[in-house]
Amino acid sequence: MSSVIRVQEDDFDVGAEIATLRKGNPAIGAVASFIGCVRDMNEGDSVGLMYLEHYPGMTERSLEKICAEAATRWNIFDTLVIHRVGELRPLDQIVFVAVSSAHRGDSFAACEFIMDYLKTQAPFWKREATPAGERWVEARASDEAAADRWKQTS
Amino acid sequence: MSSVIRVQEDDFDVGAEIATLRKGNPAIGAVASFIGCVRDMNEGDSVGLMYLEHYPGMTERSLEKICAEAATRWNIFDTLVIHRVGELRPLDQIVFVAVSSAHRGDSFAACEFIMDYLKTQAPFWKREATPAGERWVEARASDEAAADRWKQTS
Amino acid sequence: MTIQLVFLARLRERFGASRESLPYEADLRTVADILRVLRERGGNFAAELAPDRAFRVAVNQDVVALDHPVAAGDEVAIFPPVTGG
Amino acid sequence: MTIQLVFLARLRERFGASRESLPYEADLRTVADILRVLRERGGNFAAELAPDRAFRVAVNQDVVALDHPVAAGDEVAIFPPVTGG
Repeated sequence: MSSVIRVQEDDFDVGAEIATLRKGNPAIGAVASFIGCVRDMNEGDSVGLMYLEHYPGMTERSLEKICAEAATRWNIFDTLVIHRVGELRPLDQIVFVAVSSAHRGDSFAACEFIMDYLKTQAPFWKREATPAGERWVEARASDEAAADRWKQTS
Repeated sequence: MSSVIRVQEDDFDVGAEIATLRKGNPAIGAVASFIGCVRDMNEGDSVGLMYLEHYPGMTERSLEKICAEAATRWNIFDTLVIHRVGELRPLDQIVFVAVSSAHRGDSFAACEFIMDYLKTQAPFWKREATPAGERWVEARASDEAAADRWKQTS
Repeated sequence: MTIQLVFLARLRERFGASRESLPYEADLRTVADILRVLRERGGNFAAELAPDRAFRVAVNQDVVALDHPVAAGDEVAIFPPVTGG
Repeated sequence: MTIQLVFLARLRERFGASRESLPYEADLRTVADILRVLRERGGNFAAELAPDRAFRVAVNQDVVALDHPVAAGDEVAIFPPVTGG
């Protein structure tokens, strides 16, 4: 089990990242992954530019905790989380999560779990430029609801 | 909404396929994808070689129906399904499913739905070579159960 | 006036053929009738298509139930449960 | 003997600082005590940290509740609900 976390300004190559994640492990039967991209519209306004701020140190720490939690819940091999910071534009990749496992159910669930928790717990903030000026993106109740789905009753 | 289905002997480049799927559409905020790979073990036996047979015509038809059904259930843009046939070896990619959407919940659900239905409805069969000889892979009850999760009661 | 039979995967191997033209006759009304005719051949046909065996039938490339009608010109495929992905 | 305050995103802008060293005093026992001291400054501090506003507090990079203890040397970050991904 390896868990790689990267917070970076640079773009990333999804194909190369998945190849590295699989790194010749023939026990892997499934790789589920997710790419988040900058959209040119948000809340009905056109978005030309986006700036992503984070809390260095806590960011990596919170992502490591989320991935470790996923590894206790599902039978997975390796996880990779890449999150970009700094200036981004529509069509840019923002985030990438990939999870490998023997069987597909585990990697699907773990990948979605990591994204849902990342959205509500990892300290990133988006500021976006619209025709009406710059604004900080507001947190969405639907993201809280998505993360709440994974809460265990035990 | 576009739905691309490919059944082919050749390998595929996941990064290039995702780039084509996104093809400069700035309304896409999410791409969920899945890669299935040949494992070197199955049912406790080592697997050296695998042969994938399919039912040409019906294969494409069934995958198109599955993707069309996904598009009626979730708010998604485009779907891509690539499935390889012929001779494969451990570590080879077998199947790739990618789905784009504005928000992540739709692409995650649609991608897993397509995989679950593909596993139980698309006419592919695996024959694998083990030290004890060749054998046809048996269908798994867990795959039926995974597909049944999506049955609608309405 | 024939029905085109298609056998796939393990059934293709067991039946020793991937395709077969079955002369269409008036009593071949449903999928069940075709299975009856095949079982009457005995041997691997009777063994693999016994009612307790798991197999699927597609008519013109759609999986159907045993009471699905068949007509001259139809393509009727018989195959094991699928194992792709 | 200080507590290192960290302000992020919109709060960083509203408070006009990304970091601040708060002298540690004996009555700063919990996160709630720090918030009280900051609100007493009035202005944007009072407005943004009002009890009905949505913000989070992390002590040494773990999000905590208002009754979480603080000690000299701690890093206490205050920030809006997160919006990454």
